[in-house]
Amino acid sequence: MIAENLVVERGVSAGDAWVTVEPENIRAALQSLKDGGYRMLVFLTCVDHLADSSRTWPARYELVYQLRNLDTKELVRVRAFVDSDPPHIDSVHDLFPPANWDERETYDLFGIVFTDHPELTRILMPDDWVGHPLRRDYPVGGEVVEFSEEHAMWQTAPDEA
Amino acid sequence: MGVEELVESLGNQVLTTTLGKVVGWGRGNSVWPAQFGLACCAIEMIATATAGVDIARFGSEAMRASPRQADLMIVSGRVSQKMAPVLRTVYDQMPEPKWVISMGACASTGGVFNNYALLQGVDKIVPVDVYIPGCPPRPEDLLNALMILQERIKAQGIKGPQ
Amino acid sequence: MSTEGLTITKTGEQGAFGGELLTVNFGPHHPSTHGVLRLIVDLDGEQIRRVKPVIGYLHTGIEKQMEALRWQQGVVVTDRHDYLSPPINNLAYALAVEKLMGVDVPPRANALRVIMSELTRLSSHLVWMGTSGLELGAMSMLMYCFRERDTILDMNEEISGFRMHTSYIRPGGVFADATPRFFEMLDAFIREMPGHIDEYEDLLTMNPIWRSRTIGVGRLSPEDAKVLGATGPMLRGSGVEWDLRKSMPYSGYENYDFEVATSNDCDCYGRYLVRIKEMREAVKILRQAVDKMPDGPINVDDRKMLPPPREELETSMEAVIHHFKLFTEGYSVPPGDVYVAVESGRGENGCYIVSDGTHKPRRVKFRSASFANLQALERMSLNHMVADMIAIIGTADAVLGDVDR
Amino acid sequence: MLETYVPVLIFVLIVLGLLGALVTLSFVLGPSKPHKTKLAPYESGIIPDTPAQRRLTVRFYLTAMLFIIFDVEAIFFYPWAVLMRQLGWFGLIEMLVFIGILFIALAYIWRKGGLDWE
Repeated sequence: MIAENLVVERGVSAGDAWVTVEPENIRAALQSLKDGGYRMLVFLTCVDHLADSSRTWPARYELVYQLRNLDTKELVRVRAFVDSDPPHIDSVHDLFPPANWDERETYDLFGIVFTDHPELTRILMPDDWVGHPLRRDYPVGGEVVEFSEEHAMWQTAPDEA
Repeated sequence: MGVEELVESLGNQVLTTTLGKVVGWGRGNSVWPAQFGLACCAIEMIATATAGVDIARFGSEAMRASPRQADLMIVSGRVSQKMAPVLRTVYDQMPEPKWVISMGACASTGGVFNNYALLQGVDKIVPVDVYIPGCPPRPEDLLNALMILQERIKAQGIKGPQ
Repeated sequence: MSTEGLTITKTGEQGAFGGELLTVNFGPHHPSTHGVLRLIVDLDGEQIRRVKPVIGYLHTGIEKQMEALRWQQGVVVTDRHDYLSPPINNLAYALAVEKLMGVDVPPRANALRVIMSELTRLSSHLVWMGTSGLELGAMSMLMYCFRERDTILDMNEEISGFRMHTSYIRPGGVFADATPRFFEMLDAFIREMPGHIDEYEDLLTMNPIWRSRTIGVGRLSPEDAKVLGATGPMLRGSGVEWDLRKSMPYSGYENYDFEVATSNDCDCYGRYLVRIKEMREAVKILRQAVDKMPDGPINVDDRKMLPPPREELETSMEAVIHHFKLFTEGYSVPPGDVYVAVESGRGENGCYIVSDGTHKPRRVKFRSASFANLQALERMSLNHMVADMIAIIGTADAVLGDVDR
Repeated sequence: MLETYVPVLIFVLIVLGLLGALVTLSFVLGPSKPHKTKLAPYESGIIPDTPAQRRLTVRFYLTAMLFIIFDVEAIFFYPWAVLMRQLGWFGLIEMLVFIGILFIALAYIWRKGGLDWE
C-alpha cells in the first residue's frame, strides 16, 4: 500500500515489518500508509546511532514512526535517517494529531527540528534547559558515586559509546 | 513579634518550660501535612491516609491542599529539575513553624535514578527533618517517621524548628 | 531555573458573557490532577475556552537511565515509570527482550505473568476509582477501594516480597514460583472480589450526584478517540472494541475467554462502566488462570540469560562461570529492534527496544498510554464548566510518571 | 426585668473570651516571618504573573444576589418557628403569604432563566 518509489529498503526485524524511507518524502509515505488503512500512529521517536559498531547506518539520527492498522491488526515501522545540523524533517502533526506531542518530545530530548510544527518548544525538560539529554554524547549526569567504575563512565560523554 | 523574641530578649532565664510543653504538645499532635504527592510514594501516602493504616490516629489525616493551612510537607516521590522551583515556592508559602519529611529514596537521595533529570535529594533545596528509606516505604514507615517528628516537635517547644 | 518561560495568555480577551478571559493555573501542586500535571486554563466566567497541558514536572530520564543499565537491571527501572501498574511495564520490557533473543517462556511463567497483570489491572483501577470518587465528592470510595488494594498488595508481597514495585516479571521468566499461601490468598480474593465490586456499583452507578457529574461530561466521539490515538478505557468508552489482550494476544491471553468491556456512552460515565466491567473480567481471568495453572519450570533454561540454581554452584564448574559472567558483565542481546505492546490499565503501554549487540540497550522507548490520552484532554473539556474539568482529568486516568517517563 | 437576659450575656462573654484567647494566643505564640515569596499569591506552586483582576460576567453577581435573597428569607422562619404554638393559625397564614410572595419571585426567575448558567 506504500508507493514503491518511496521505499529505500524493506525488511523484518524480530517479527516486526519495517520500511526505510528518504526523509524528504516522509509525509508522502505516511500519507499513503494512512490511506492504506494505517490510521493510528502508535509512537514516534528517534534513535541516536553515534559510534554504533553493530551495523552500518546511513546517518546518525534514525526517526522511527510506528503505525498500526486497527482493522487488520498489522503494525508497520517507517524509518528515516537524518544527519544534517540541526537535524530536521517535516512535521506530520496534521496527518496524525498524536504526533504533535511526540515531535515536541523528540525535539526536546534529541534536538530534531520538525519544520512547520505549530509550537516546537520543550515539553519535558525545563524551558531554559541547555542541551538535548537523550543524545549519546550527552552524559547520563547525576552525582558521582564513589567506588563505582560504572558511574565514572556515565559522567564523561561516551566518545566511543 | 512572639513570645520567643521576648524570651530571647530576656536572655532565656525566664522559665517557659510548662508553656513550651503545652505548645509542643499542641503542635505535635495536630501536624497537618501538605499534599505534596509526586510519584509512587504518593500512592503509599494515600494508602496511609485510608482506613487500613490510619494516619488519623496521629492527628494528621487532614491533608491540606493549600500550603497556607499546612505545617508539614511530606515530599513523597521523585523531585525533577522542573519541579524543584515549584517545591521551593510551596515550601516558602507555608507559614512557620513548618517541618519537612522526605519520604522515599528518590526524595532523600535521588534513589534509583542517578541521572540528569532528578534532584539528587530534596535537602538540596529545603531543610529536611526526617528521612524515610524505602522505595516506596511501607505506610507503617511513614507513621514511624511521623512519630519521630512528633517527639522532635514536642522537644522543640515554643521556638519551633531553627 | 525560572518557570515563567510559559506564555500565559495575558490578553484580556472578551468572553461570551461580557467578562474577560481569566487565565487560571491548574498547577503542578494541585489535589485533583492525579499527579504533577499543570493545565493553563482560560476561563470565560465558569466555562473553559482554552486548555494548555504543561507536563514534564515528573520527568525522571528513565529512557536515558536504561541506556546506562544492563539488560537484567532494566527491570528495576521499568517498575517505576508507570507506578500504578509495575508488573505490566515489566511484562512489556520482558516480552520485548525475549522477542529479540528469540526465546519463549514456559507456560507456567506465562500463567503467572497473566495473574500478576490482572492483579495489577485491578489495583490500578481501584486507585483510579478511589481517587476519582474522592474528587467528585464520594469520600467513602477511597476507603473501600484502598481496602481491596491492600489485599492485592499483600498478595504481591507474598509472591515477590515487595508491595508495589514487584520486579516480578523479568526477561526470561519470573522471579520465583508462587507459594501455596499465595494461591490461598488468591482464591479468597477471587471469591470476595465480585461482592466488593457490587459494593462499588451500589455506591456509584445509580448515585444521582455521580451520574449528574459524569454523564455527558468529557464527550469523546469514536472518530476523535481513534484519531487522537487514545487507547484503553478512553477508546473502549467510546464504543471502539480494541483490547490488545484480545486483538493482539500475548503471553497466553488467547486461551482465556473474557469479553472486551466497551460502552457506547462516549463520556466519563461510559469510561467508568468500562473500568467496572474490566474489573469483573479481570476476576474471571484470574479464576481461569488459577484453575488451569500448568506445572513445569518458571524460567527459560538458557544459562546465558538467567543464573543457574544456587545448589548447582557447588558441583558444576561451568555453572560458576555462567554465574560469574552474568553478574559481572550481563548477557548481550543480538542486534535488532523490536516493539511489543501490552494492555495496561490505562491503555497500550509498549516498549520499543533497539539493541546494538552490547550488554546494554542502545535505546528503549516506552509508548505511554497516558501521554496520548492526555492530548484528548483539550478536545474533551472545551466549553465545559471548571468543575467538570476535575471529572475529565479523572477519567483520563493519566499517571504522570507514565506521561513524563 | 433584665434578669432574663443574663444567660445571653454569659453566652456572649464566653464566646468573646474564647475568640479573644484563640486569636491572641496564636498571634503571640506563633512565630511570624513574612517574606516576599510567602506573601505572593498561591496558584498551585507557580507564582502568577497575570493580573487576577479581570472584569467578570454579571452572572456571578446574579447568582450571589439570588442566594442572599433566599438565605435571608430563611432567617425569618426562625422567630416564627419558635412561637409557632402561640401564634396559631394567624401565624401560619402570615408565613404562607410570605412564602408565597417569594415563591412567585422564584418562579419568575426560573422562567426567565436566571438560574441556569449558559
